[in-house]
Amino acid sequence: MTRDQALFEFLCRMGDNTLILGHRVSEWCGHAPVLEEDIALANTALDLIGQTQLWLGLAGEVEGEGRDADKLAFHRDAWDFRNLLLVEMPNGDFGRTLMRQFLFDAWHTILLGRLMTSSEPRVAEIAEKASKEAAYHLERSADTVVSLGDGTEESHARMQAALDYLWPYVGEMFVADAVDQAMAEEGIAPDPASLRPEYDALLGRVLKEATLIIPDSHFAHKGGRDGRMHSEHLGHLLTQMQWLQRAYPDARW
Amino acid sequence: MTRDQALFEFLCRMGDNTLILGHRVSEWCGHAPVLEEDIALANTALDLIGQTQLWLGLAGEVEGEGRDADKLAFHRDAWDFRNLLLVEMPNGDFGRTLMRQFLFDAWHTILLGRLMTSSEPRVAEIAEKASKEAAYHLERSADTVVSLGDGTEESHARMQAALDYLWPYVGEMFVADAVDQAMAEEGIAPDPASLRPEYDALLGRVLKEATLIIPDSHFAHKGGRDGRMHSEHLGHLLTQMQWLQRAYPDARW
Amino acid sequence: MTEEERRFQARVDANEKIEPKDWMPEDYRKTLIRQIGQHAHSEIVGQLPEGNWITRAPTLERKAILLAKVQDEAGHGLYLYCAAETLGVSRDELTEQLLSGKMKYSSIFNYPTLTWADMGAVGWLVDGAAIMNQVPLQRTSFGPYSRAMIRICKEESFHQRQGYDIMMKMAQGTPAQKKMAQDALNRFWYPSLMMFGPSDKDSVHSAQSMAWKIKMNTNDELRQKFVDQTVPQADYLGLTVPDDHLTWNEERGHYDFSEPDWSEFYDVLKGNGPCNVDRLTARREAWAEGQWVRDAMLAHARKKAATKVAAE
Amino acid sequence: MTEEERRFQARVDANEKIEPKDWMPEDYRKTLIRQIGQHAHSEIVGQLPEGNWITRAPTLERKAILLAKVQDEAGHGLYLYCAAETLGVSRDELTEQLLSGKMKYSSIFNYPTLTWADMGAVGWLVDGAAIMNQVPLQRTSFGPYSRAMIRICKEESFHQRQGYDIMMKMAQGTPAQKKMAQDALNRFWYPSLMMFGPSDKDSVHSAQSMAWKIKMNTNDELRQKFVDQTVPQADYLGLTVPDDHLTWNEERGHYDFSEPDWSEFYDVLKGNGPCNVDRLTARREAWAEGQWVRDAMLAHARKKAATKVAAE
Repeated sequence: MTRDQALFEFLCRMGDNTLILGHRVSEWCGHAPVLEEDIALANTALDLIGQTQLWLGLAGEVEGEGRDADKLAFHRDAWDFRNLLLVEMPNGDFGRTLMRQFLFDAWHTILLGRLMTSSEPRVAEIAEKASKEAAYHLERSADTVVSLGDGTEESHARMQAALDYLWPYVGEMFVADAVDQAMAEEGIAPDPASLRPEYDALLGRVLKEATLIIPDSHFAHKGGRDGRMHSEHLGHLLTQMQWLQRAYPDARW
Repeated sequence: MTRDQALFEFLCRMGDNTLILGHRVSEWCGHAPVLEEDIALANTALDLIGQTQLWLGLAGEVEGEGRDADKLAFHRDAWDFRNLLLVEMPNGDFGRTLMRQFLFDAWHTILLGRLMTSSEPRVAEIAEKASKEAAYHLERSADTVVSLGDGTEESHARMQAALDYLWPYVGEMFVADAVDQAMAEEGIAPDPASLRPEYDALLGRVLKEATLIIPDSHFAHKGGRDGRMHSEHLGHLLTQMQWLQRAYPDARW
Repeated sequence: MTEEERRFQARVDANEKIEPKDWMPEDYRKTLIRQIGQHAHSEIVGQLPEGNWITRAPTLERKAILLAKVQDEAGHGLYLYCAAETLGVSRDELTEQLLSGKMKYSSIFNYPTLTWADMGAVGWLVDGAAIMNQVPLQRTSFGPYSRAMIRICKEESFHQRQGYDIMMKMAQGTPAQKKMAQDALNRFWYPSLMMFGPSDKDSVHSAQSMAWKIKMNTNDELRQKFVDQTVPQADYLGLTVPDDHLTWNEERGHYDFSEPDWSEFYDVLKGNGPCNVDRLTARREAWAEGQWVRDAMLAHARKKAATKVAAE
Repeated sequence: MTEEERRFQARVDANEKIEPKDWMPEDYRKTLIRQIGQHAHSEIVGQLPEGNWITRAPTLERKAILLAKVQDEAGHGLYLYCAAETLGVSRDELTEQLLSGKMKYSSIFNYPTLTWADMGAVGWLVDGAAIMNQVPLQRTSFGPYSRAMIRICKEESFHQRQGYDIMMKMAQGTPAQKKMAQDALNRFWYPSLMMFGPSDKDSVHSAQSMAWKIKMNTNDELRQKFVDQTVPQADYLGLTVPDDHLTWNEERGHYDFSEPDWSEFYDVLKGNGPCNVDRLTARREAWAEGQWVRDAMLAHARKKAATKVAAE
């Protein structure tokens, strides 16, 4: 694996996370519990899609085979996606959607913070822009998780169920493989494991305030960020997302 | 419009009805309320897909442009579909699925009975085969509608709601256009309106036994069988149904 | 007319803005609540036909633009509910009237969006017609409404341009795309004309509303203006307006055109549009499934307030 | 051993079939209920991974074949629940034990189906392994179980051929299809080997079950047989079994192969497979959402029976 091959993989991981999560969040459009949330969810999705354009755009550039961000987003099949399993999980209720968002935002902000000092200036530049948005997302999702966790009895139960359901998908964020090692050696991206202490501290703080209990298990589902084994949900998501591009490959939109 | 153009349209209407309804029913697979229903629903879907192969196969033959049943099923976009709006409506709960099935089966058996004496022998032949299956479907769906309509208070309310929801999609079955006139003149298919008395009598009988009340409205949604205006649901169904063919147009399966 | 009413009408005539705390006739208030409420509901329900294509947008750029647009619509809903609230009706009350079917939303949103070209047609025609309705309302007599319209109009014209841009790409695209574009125009043309409401001669409240400057132009005036503006745009796109009687009337200096099928309009109004049931069901379910969230947020806010008080 | 037990064992040894009304040891009954129940549950849950692709089947023919297959599986479930019922446990009781997590189903169904090639791999490998397990059970000592297995095996071998046929089409197809086929083999190979259970030396109940002819072969025997049968099939497809240590052992007359990762097996068994939660949730929701249907059918049947009695 050359540096650029590893970098391409890394960039796909970044871009596929924001692409797939952005898609999931956009599914809420027009169906949120309050108008303010409709706006906020659309805004989050919008930011994530914008970040996707940057990450996948750069991925295509690094690959150098003429694929642009759209080509990568709309013309790969499930196994070529490199997103965390977490972000492809179905929305469930609003609580689960926001819990997923919080679990992602917490990791995303920490990671983007580190990437701002990447040895690869193009990575640092995107991280700089994205980290502002991610910080805002985190503020919002953390607040909402606290409100709903420490709201009514029902909302507490729903949020605990959401956390229990999603928890096994958290571990994948911190497992390194050859790509990560290459990125770390080049100083392009941090070793994933090195983010965990900060992540755990942040989660501990917020979830405590939310009166929620972090499951006592370190089991982690894997297979998203290396594409080895996605969930069945991703394929269904792609049928929607890629429909037009697949049906009309020669069209320009 | 030549005879064959009209015949092609007519055959697409027949085949698209069974294709889309078969698809909808197949969505239940593994999720029915009892095992026997899982089996019955799979069986219904299977029959409908089998009929689709015959109708669309013949449609492709009549068209004479080299499209076979698969090409027609998997490579047309929504506006080229000619199914009744009724069959593309989402499944809803089991009650709505069975009500939709009953409303369709009742019409389908009557129509297929007439088509058995079609002046076009290839139509008569398919109708002969399909009518046996349709009669069995009708027996089952009518029985179930009666059981659930005259079951518990809850099931009665659900079935009445299903009927109220679906009723505006019944009228489309009986509205004739130029295609139907051409078919009637050629003795290939009956005038749609001519099926209504028998349909109303059959519905009256079964729904009375089911203790359900037929809505007092003749309003009819239209736009499915002429493709002028399908519902938003069809496009979503197609993203799933046509996914593989669209993504891998050169593959053989 | 009472003395108060006379003074009120004089202020309106003088183009002064009426503010929430000012005296106003009860009917003025009621009519405004109905009008602003319906407009707000239209923004909310209007998210759905476009939301229908967000998950299928063909490029990242188009997806982002559509998301931004739908977000704007929710924002417009918010401005308008706020404007209505200054008249003494809460957002929740208005929402319940929407969900119970007591209040209406624009009938146009009861038509389905069936291809990507519909995203173009909605922007070009539906937002186009909306702007035509809304631009004069920037000068409406009720201050909060007028100010909301000013903000809204700015964004809407942006949306309309984006819609036209989609249509342009489609109309200049592959044969399939052209077909989608023409089909979208065919389906949305008459429903767009209906957006201006029935002919003025059939419109009951028009005269009073115009005197109050709640309504600034007649329905027919606006419809004519819309046709005159839109037909050359369709020509430019190379698309055909689905009206055999459409001709330029040199004498009038306007296009002559066919009236929409008003029986269809009343059918849709009665609840028989292609999507009435789906749209209301979607909103009802969103509201019902969001109940626990709204309850929890309220409960949490109370807890926090209580803690704060206790700490003081 | 009591006299009854001795007589029972003698009948088993003589290959007589034990029938529901015959005396049998309590443990024989319990073990059978567990085994038949798990097998039935596996058929039911096994509908889900294949059902996942029914709506995306690439041709009408493939869709029909897959529907027929999944229908057969539901039918197998029915035979097996009936066989279990003869031992005095109802289908509803068994279902509740499945849904509460007390009873298991085959771990293989906790793996996802991710491409169309997985429909081939499931038929070829999963049904292949199932048949390897089931063929000897046609000679099992309990009559109703044995008869159910005879019916099931006939259909399963048909399924396996269909699965292999899908793999063949994929392996001989476009580069993307070949990739899907190889990827499916990579993902399903070791989970298929796990289907035979842990090595006999780690298997607790084996000896007694074999004496009772509830189990006819050891896990390792069957696994070896499966590998020996499957490797040449993979070769014929031009696919590579994902095992670097796979070699033909001339001396043993068998393939040497790598053991699956048994810690993964126990993880999946504990509920940590990729799809455990989804599978059980799907079944639980189907059951819960079907409650009103089952209630109504029962209520209607009672009404009808009452009417009949009244008429007599």
